Order: sequence, then structure tokens, then C-alpha cells
Amino acid sequence: MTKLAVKLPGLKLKNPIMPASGCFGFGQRYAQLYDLNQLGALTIKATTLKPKLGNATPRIAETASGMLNAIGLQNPGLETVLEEKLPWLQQQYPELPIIANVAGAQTSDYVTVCQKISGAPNVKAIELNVSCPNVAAGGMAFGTDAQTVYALTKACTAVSQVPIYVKLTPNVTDILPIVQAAEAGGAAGFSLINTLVGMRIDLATRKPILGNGTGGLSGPAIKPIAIRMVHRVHQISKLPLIGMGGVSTAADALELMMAGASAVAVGTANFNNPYACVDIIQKLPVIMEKYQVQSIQSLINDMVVSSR
Amino acid sequence: MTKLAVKLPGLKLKNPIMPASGCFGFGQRYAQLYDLNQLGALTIKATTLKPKLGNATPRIAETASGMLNAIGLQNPGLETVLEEKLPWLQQQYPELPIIANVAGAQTSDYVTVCQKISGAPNVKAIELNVSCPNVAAGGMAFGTDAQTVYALTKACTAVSQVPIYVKLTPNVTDILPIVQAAEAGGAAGFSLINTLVGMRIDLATRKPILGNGTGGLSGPAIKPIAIRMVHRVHQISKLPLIGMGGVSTAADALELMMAGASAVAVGTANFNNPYACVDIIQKLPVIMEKYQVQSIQSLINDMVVSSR
Amino acid sequence: MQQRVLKLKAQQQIAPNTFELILSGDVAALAYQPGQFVMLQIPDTAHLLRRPFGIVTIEADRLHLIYRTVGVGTKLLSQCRSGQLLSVFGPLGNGFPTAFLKPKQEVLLIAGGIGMAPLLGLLKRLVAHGIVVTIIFGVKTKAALFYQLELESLAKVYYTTEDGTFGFHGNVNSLIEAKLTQAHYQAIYGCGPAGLLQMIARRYQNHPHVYCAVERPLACGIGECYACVVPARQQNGYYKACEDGPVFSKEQVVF
Amino acid sequence: MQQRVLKLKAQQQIAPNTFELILSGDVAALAYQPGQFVMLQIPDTAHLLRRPFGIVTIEADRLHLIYRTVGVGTKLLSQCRSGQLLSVFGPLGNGFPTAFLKPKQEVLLIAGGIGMAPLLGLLKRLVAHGIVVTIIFGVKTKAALFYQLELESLAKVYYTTEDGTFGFHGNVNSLIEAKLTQAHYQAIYGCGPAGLLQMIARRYQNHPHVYCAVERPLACGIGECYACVVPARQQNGYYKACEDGPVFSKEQVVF
Ligand SMILES: Cc1cc2nc3c(=O)[nH]c(=O)nc-3n(C[C@H](O)[C@H](O)[C@H](O)COP(=O)(O)OP(=O)(O)OC[C@H]3O[C@@H](n4cnc5c(N)ncnc54)[C@H](O)[C@@H]3O)c2cc1C
Ligand SMILES: Cc1cc2nc3c(=O)[nH]c(=O)nc-3n(C[C@H](O)[C@H](O)[C@H](O)COP(=O)(O)OP(=O)(O)OC[C@H]3O[C@@H](n4cnc5c(N)ncnc54)[C@H](O)[C@@H]3O)c2cc1C
Ligand SMILES: Cc1cc2nc3c(=O)[nH]c(=O)nc-3n(C[C@H](O)[C@H](O)[C@H](O)COP(=O)(O)O)c2cc1C
Ligand SMILES: Cc1cc2nc3c(=O)[nH]c(=O)nc-3n(C[C@H](O)[C@H](O)[C@H](O)COP(=O)(O)O)c2cc1C
Ligand code: FES
Ligand code: FES
Repeated sequence: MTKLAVKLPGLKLKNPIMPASGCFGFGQRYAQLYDLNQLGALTIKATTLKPKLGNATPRIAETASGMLNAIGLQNPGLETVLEEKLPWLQQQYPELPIIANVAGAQTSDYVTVCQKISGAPNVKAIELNVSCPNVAAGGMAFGTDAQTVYALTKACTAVSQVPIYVKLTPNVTDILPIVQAAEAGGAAGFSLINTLVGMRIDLATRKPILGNGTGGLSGPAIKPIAIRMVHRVHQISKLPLIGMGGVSTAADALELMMAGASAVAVGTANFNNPYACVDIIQKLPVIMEKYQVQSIQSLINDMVVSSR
Repeated sequence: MTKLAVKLPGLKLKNPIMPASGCFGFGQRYAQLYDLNQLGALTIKATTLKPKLGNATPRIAETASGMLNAIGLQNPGLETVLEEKLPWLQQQYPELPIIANVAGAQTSDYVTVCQKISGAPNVKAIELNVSCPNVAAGGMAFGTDAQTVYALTKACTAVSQVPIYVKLTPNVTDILPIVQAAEAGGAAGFSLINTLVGMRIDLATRKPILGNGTGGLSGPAIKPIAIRMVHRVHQISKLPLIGMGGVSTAADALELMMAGASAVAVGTANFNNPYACVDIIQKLPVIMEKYQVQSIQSLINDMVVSSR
Repeated sequence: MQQRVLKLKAQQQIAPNTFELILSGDVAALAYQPGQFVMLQIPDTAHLLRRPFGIVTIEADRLHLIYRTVGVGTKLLSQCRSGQLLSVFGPLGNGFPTAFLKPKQEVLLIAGGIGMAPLLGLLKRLVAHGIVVTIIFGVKTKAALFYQLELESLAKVYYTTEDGTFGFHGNVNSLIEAKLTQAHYQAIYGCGPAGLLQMIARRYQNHPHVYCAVERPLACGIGECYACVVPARQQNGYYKACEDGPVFSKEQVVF
Repeated sequence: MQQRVLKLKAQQQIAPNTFELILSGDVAALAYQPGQFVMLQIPDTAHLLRRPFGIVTIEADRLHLIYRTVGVGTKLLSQCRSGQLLSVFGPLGNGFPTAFLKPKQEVLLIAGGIGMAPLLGLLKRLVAHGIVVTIIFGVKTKAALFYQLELESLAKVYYTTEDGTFGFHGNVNSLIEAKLTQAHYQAIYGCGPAGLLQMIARRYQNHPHVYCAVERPLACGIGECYACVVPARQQNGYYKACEDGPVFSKEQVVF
């Protein structure tokens, strides 16, 4: 195993870095910039049962060291993803593990998508998105209620052919019951954090800038919250974590791993630097050397995160 | 009434800008920089029954467009505040309304401090700090439980001679029950937001940077969350709001007011620019003119915040 | 579509709040169509989103942009001095379709304010191919005009100002009404505020070649994030301004 | 204690990761004591906290600082070029006490690495007042030394390097052990890593005049936020590094 390689349920990653769901689409345009085989894995845009048009515009607004988005899970729907997007990735990058981000408005939607998408040969894991703050039905409403998380996770793990990582929302008073519920439901790991609910007001119109009113806050602004959430979940659960939130450098990625993450997803940073993922992968060995990290797998194995 | 003046329960403010609790101490050093009479009001550092030494060091860490603090409510205690700090302010700035931020480890502490501090002639309102994320007992644990908030608010309003603003934490799944509890307990208004729980890890030691482990995230990074919380509470409560969170310019202050705040507190910005409060006060008329705001009071009176 | 670090070679104000920016570096090999754009990184890390600007021209090692300061990013940009390094990503998107045009044919360019920037590059290309160009350049007030000499040397130019301080007094629509109802053009190209583009689409609704460049807030700039969608005109759905546009025909989208 | 916008006049690297920075502007009237500090705003709005640096000297319209690049703020600072405007807040805190000294008396300055910066200003003042100064300048390796000629022109200087590449091979403690156990000084002033300051406090525990400047993360810089506390030595409590320090006597705090 190489210095950067890491193993998680369902995922043998050549390095711990992957794009975060929704910030990389299905990878086709980024593939024009660089060889996606360099990535540890690729998390696709949230996929729903039917095509989804998403929210009214404007859908994004800038904030200090962050951004709000209210895309509203626009995506071409399960059929197109199965017939076009995943086969394209399979053909171009047969070795690249795909993590399928799955969303829905009701349990049966999630179940159908999990069942079918987990049959795709390159989908090695599912990221169960119960934490999108930008849709009225499903999404975050699911992820803040322990009972719902339990039932949904259980229903999805029952039909999925690949391990399921439950994607957690930071918009909760206490993450503990949610984590326990997902564990009881058979989650193989967690992925965190999704965005924080935020808003910006347009001074000229005195109305919210975003068509949806509120949006999800991402980017370096939320990194300290991501680190804290990863740290907390790592202390209360033995399951592996895919960490994300504001990572834009190799040092950020290492910081999340030292908080307890076994792999790291990069979202908003792709917009600032379209080469963010590969830049981080390239610089990871340098920063590991600086901080005497022999290998990512050993870092994870030995990690006992102190609460100080 | 002038363009900038605004009236809230207990508070006649010549302008809506005040320093946020904990970022301005008791004003004595800032008084060496400028005339504190320019401020709308002054919120003092959290005051507890007994002197408090606070948390282990380091107590702060920088984050992208923000900072973490885990001061742990270090303060000289009620007696010194009553005998030295408030009298000094009273003598130097007899016209300056003081808002006393009150914290405690148990209900009886809060009650005693509220009773006594509300008797000080210049204390015009109390900010009930049930939202400090940096102390083990009291603080945020109080502010995330509706029943506790109700009981505490009720006990404090019973003894206080001045209106009580309950300071809310954003670290909750849903603010609605907390808001309703504080209203039922007799709150005159709300003050929001306190900091968000966050963490940073030191790559060299692989431990949290802060002595306390976690800290509270403040600064421009959290402004979109503050705007959203103010907007939300404004929609569910008729009580006036003192808004705060990442305000560093007059435009930021206006944005919070357009989200529903009647006055605005400035915290972290004082560290970046020690003249932040007066700079904002000076520029407020300019930005009001730009966006056709006749007066702050009319803006507040007419404010119907759309959810879009 | 590539990322380059370019050096600020020269920057000057050419009208109130309007700047001309010349960046130099390894750009000579970048093929582009007028209407395509680049995304500039703002040299302040609190501002994550790159700002899109239409390419005016790329000549030898120079990339030429024109922009208006509207918010904090463009303000910071306008304060950059020579020697500043800026990360530039592009060319992105699709330019103005011109393949159907033949020398000596006439076209109309309609610019609202800073909307002239991407049309400038188009103008040069068209003239170089022997196309005869008429321009309508509408602004709020005389001071906002720029590049008049250059425009007039290449095309017939009509100016309109909202306050009547120069040229026709009124908006672009009333100018056309007054002066250009008889004219016929092989193609109409527009760029400017949404209201102007909507007016163009209405006025020339039966014209087969009406193309306008839209402005939408962008995040990825390459079609992967769904931030920038524009409602499709015919079906229930969206186009992406960054990848499918920013130039659209009036049949494709609701401007 | 004031805020000024100063202009970067000159900046140069004087050792690996070590820079000398000259800012110019309206500073002539600012009275200061060596050991006091200023807080610089980092010219990137994502970095809110000002960075504290000891004042080396203020002469006429020039503020002179020396700093080491340790993190992102100092790195950004080191990339600033002439003409850059920087907001400077200060002088803040308390300098090294010297009122008790008389001409011809001898004092010892102990600097660890960049800890030499605030001691440089002190050295100049002391020499100007006829005090005889001995310096110990301890660094990791020869290359990290700076300002040797200037130091040697004003004081007797002992160098120690951890790797033995220059001067005494070892740390400051072993140098004192080897060469200075017999010497007596009216005062001892120190600045450097916590370990060095603790060693100084231990070694000179019975000396009445031992003063060291500490470094702690600061937020407000003026005593209002309780970010920067240093444990008091005698009672259960804290001093504030920014307001009560950064120079403390060994009796006041646990370095
Ligand atoms: C394809 C394309 C080409 C463009 N070409 C030009 C050009 O050649 N010259 C020029 O002056 N302007 C052009 N614009 C508009 C320009 O991108 C914005 O004016 C600029 O991004 C504003 O940035 P700011 O930081 O000053 O404003 P802020 O309001 O502070 O920006 C906040 C956010 O909103 C976005 N935003 C604000 N206004 C606009 C807008 N009108 N369009 C899109 N996003 C916006 C910013 O990119 C940023 O993400 C173009 C826009 C697009 C989409
Ligand atoms: C009173 C005082 C005087 C100082 N004088 C000098 C001087 O003359 N020359 C010099 O090179 N350094 C001096 N320092 C240390 C200097 O302030 C830090 O090295 C600098 O702030 C590091 O900033 P950064 O952005 O590069 O590091 P980062 O690690 O990126 O900074 C992150 C945060 O931690 C703080 N921080 C990091 N290291 C230190 C430190 N050692 N001390 C205090 N805060 C720190 C920063 O101020 C910032 O808030 C002084 C510190 C203090 C408190
Ligand atoms: C434009 C945008 C779209 C997103 N879409 C999705 C999505 O479809 N599914 C999902 O689980 N998370 C989505 N996210 C959240 C990210 O995957 C990630 O959890 C979050 O942005 C924090 O990481 P970052 O700070 O690196 O962006 C989206 C984020 C952004 C900015
Ligand atoms: C150093 C520091 C100390 C603080 N101390 C207190 C406090 O004692 N009581 C309190 O209610 N809030 C305290 N806060 C929170 C602020 O009052 C404010 O709610 C928060 O920082 C958000 O505002 P800002 O982003 O403008 O700083 C403190 C914040 C900081 C940064
Ligand atoms: S900006 Fe991302 S799809 Fe257009
Ligand atoms: S830095 Fe605020 S009290 Fe010292």
C-alpha cells in the first residue's frame, strides 16, 4: 500500500481525496482539465428518482470565505445517471471508485435509487443525503430526526449492494442521536458535513438574494465547524468518516483527518481553483512529511483524537 | 428623533450600533481610542456572580474570515462590576445606555446577578447569556433546552428592574421552541447570534489548538448564519431583536436590520479595526442614503421581511 | 479551457467606474470566440468565487478585458497595480455564432453600458471578415461612453443616453423606433442588462439570427454545479449560462 | 495608542524566513518604549486578527520591524511590495523597565532567534544612555543570525548555535554555564521561545531585575478580550500579555 492509500468499507482509495457531491457534477467537464484517475474517488451530484429542475434563481451568493447555494438538487434523474453518466465514467475511468450521492422526497424514492444505483459496476458506495438544506421535502428534514434517519438507513441498507455512508447535517443541537440512529440502521460510515443554513439580503430590494430565500453555507468559513463535527462524531462512533467542509489545501485535508476523518471531500474549493483536488493530492506528501505522517492509513489507524 | 435613533424596550439609542459582549470588555481601553458617547449602547462582558478565571490557554485561533474563542467567561465578578466597572462608565458616560450581559452556572446565580445588576443606574437592559459554548456548566446547555430557557427567563424577569433580552445560540436544530419559551418567560426581546461551536487542530501536536478543545466561531464567516437566524426569529416572534454576527461594515449592519434586527452589535470586527463601531456609525447615513432608507426607526417599523 | 497566472500589464480607467485591463502571459495559443469569457480570481482569499469577464481580445501575449466596478470584487481588481499576478481560467462558454455570415453582409450590435465589452471583440472579428457593422451603444449618460473613436473607425455608431447628454435622448428601443425600423440586418447581437435583451428578443422576434450574451452569477463556470441556469424558452427546463451560453439565441432561453 | 495607515517603504530578507520591514508615515510623534509592540493588519480580508510585532525603532517617519515568517499572515506580509499600505495599531503594551539603570552599569540581553527583534531597540536605547551591554544571541544555525555587525558595534556579543555552525555549540544555558557564571549584571532582559524564558527565570531566580517579553496569541491587543492571558506566578490568576505585558518580570508570571 502506498503512503496515500486508504481503505474504507467498499472503497479502496489510492488517496483520500475526492470531490464533494454537487461541486463536480458527474465529472465530465473536470475531465477536460485533468485525468480523473488521479482522484481517490468521485462523488457524483445528488441523484433523485426523477429528473429534478431545482430551485428558482439566483441560486448562489458569495459570503466572506464562503458561499451560499440553493441549487435544490437539480439533476438529470436516476435513469439518465444509470444510462449515461455512470457508463461514461465506467468507460473513461474503469478504475475510479464512484460514490453515489442519493436524495429523495420520500423513503420509497431513496430506496429505489439506492437499489438501482448500487447495481452500477463502478458505484462502490452510497452517500445517503439526508442533509440538503435546500429542498422543502426530504433532505435536511430527514437528517435532523433520529427516528427518520434510522428507518431510512435501514430501508436503504436492506436493498443496497454497496456500503452506505449517511451524510450528516451540522444544523442540529446534538448529533449523537442521529449518529446512533444511522448506526442502528446499518450505516457503514458517515460523511460530514453538509452545508449550514444561511441567508443574505439584497440591500436594494430588501429581500433575500437567493431565489429560495435560504441557502447552504460552504467553503473555508465553515471549516472549523466541520472539524468540530468530525471530531465529535469520531468520538462517539467507531465508523469511518468522510470529512468535508471548507477544505482547500493539503493542510486543511490533513487537519480534518487529524480530527478523525478517513477520507476528505473537496467542494467549494473547486470553484476557486478548478484544479483544487489534484493540487491537494500533489501537495499531500509534502505536508505529510513536514508533520511526520508516515502514511494516511497509519495516521487513521493510530488516531486517538484528544478532546484536549 | 434623528435618522439613526431607535427605541427598544428599556433602550433609547441614538444609533443602533453597540459593541457585542466580550469583545469590548467594560469599555475602558476603547475609551482611550474614542469617545464612547458616540455608541448607541455598550454591552459589557458577561458578568457572573463570582469572579471567573476562564479557560486554559490558548483561548483563540484564527479561521478563514473568522476566529474561534474559548475565553470561558473570564470576568471580575458581580461585585467588582458593580463597584468599579459600572460606576466608571456611569461617571465618564452618564448618558450611555449599558446592556449587562449576565451568565451563570445555575439558575440562582443568574437570578442574583440579574437582580443586583439591574439596579445599577446605567444598566438599561440585561442580555441573558444562555448561549456561551465555552463553559461546561450553564451557558449553551441552558440555551438549547426550551424548558430551561422558560424557567430561567421567568425567574430572571421576576427580579430584574430592566427588560431582559435573551441571547440565543445558533447551535440548535430549531430555534422556534426556544423563542417561544423565552417569550413565555417574559423576555422583552432577543439578542442573536452567539457563536457557533467549532474547532481547529494543530497539525504539529495533532491536538485541538484551543486549551478548551472547542471554541465559538465568530466574525464575517458566520454573517450569513446570523442573517438567517435573525430573519427566522423575526418571522416567528414580534419581539425586537438585537442582531449580531460578523458585522464589520455599515452595509453589514443594514443587512442585519433588513433581516429583522432593530439594533446591531459588533464583536470580532473590533479586533480587526479597533474603531469599527464608530466607523460603522459614521458610514451608516451614507449607506442609508444609497439604499433610500429614511431613518432606522422607519426601516424597522416598515420591515416585512419576505421569505422570498 | 485552461488556468494561467497572468501579470497585470496595464490598467486604466476609461469612464467612471469602468476599467480597461491588460494582462500578459502565456495566452497566445488560446483560441477563443468573441462572447467567450474568462474567470478571474480576486486577489483576496475571502472572495472565493471567480469573477467572469468577456474576452475583448487576445493578441500575442496580451489578454484584454473591460469591466465595470459594481461590487467588492471588481473594486479590489480596480485597485490592483502593475505587476500583480492574477489567476485566469478560460476561455469558457460559447461565443457569438458568425459562421453563417458572408462578407459585405450587414449586422447590428446592440450594447447596453458595459455590455459593449464582449461586443468589441466581435466587432473586430466581423470587420476583419468584411462584414458591415452598425452599432447601437446605449448608456445612462455621456460620461459612461468609452472607445468611441475605435468604434467609429470600424462601424456606423448610434449613441443613446438616458439623460440626453449625448446622441439620441432615450433608450435603445426608442432609438430603433426613431431611426432603424427600415434597416435590415443578417444578424443581431446584443449584450447588456436583462431588460435590454428582452426588448431585443421582442422587437426582433421573427428574425432568425438574434444572439445575446447573458450575465448570471457563476460558481464553477464549466457546467458542473447548476448555479447559473437560465430558463429555456421552449420546454420546461434550464440551460446553463456558463456552458451552454453565455451567448444564446432568442429561441433558446428567456433572457 | 493610535491607528495609522503606513506605506511599505522597504522590505528585505535578512536571514532565511526573516525580514526587515520599514514602514513610513505619520509616526514621528509616537512615543514608545522598546518592548512595546504594534499590531499590523494583514492585507487579505480573510485574516481578521492583526499580527503583533515588537517595535525595533521609530525614527522620524519610519517604523522599523523585524519578523520571521511562521504562518500565513507573515508569509503574506513578506510578499508585500513597496507602496503597499498597511494599517498599524500601536504602540501597545509595556516596554522593558530601565529607569533604575545608571550609566556604566552592565546588563545582559538574551535573545532566542527572532526574539532579537524587540531587544534591538532596547540595545540602542541602553547604549545611548551609557549602559554597557552584553548580548547572548542563540539560534538554531549560523544562517539564522542577523544584524551581527550592528550588534557587535554596540555590545559584547556571544553567539550560540544548536548545530555548532557558529559561535558556541549548544544552547544559551550551556553557554552561560561555560562562560558567564562569574559575570554580574544589573538587569537581565530576555526574549525568545518559552523554554528559553523559563530557563532565564530559573537560572537568575534570585536576581531582582529579570524581564522577559512573552508572545501570546492576541485578539484585541489592548486588554478587553481576555484572549492573551499568562498565569500569574504568585496568586491564582492571570495577567494579560497585551496590556500588562508583553514584558513581565519573572516574579509576575510563569513564562
Ligand atoms: C459570462 C459573463 C461575462 C461577463 N463579462 C463582463 C465584462 O466583460 N465586463 C464586466 O464589467 N462585467 C462582466 N460580467 C459581469 C461581471 O462578472 C460582474 O459584474 C462581476 O462578477 C461583479 O463582481 P463584484 O465582485 O464586483 O460584485 P459583487 O456583487 O460583490 O459580487 C458578488 C458575486 O455576485 C456575482 N455577480 C455580481 N454581479 C454579477 C453580474 N452582473 N453577472 C454575474 N455575476 C455577478 C459575482 O461574480 C460574485 O460571485 C460578466 C458576467 C458573466 C456571467
Ligand atoms: C507582543 C508580541 C510581539 C511580537 N513581536 C514579534 C517580532 O518582533 N517579530 C516576530 O517575528 N514575531 C513577533 N511576535 C510573534 C508574531 O506575532 C507571530 O509570529 C505572528 O503573529 C505569526 O503570524 P502568522 O500569520 O505568520 O502565523 P499563523 O500561525 O498563521 O497565525 C495565526 C494566529 O496565531 C497568532 N500567532 C501565531 N504565532 C504566534 C506567536 N508566536 N505569538 C503570538 N501570536 C501568534 C497570529 O497572530 C494569528 O492570530 C510577537 C508576538 C507578540 C504577542
Ligand atoms: C453548489 C453546491 C452544490 C451541492 N450539492 C450537493 C448535493 O447535491 N448533495 C450533497 O450531499 N451535498 C451537496 N453540496 C454540499 C457539499 O457536498 C459539501 O458537503 C459542502 O459544500 C461542504 O464542503 P465544501 O465547504 O468543501 O464545499 C453542495 C454544495 C455546493 C456548494
Ligand atoms: C473574544 C470573544 C468573547 C466573547 N464573550 C462573550 C460574552 O462574554 N458573552 C456573550 O454573550 N457573548 C460573547 N461573545 C459573543 C459575541 O458577543 C457575539 O455574539 C459573537 O461574537 C458574534 O458576533 P461577531 O461575529 O460580531 O463577533 C464573545 C465573542 C468573542 C469573539
Ligand atoms: S456556473 Fe456551474 S454550472 Fe454554470
Ligand atoms: S488580546 Fe485582548 S486582552 Fe489581550
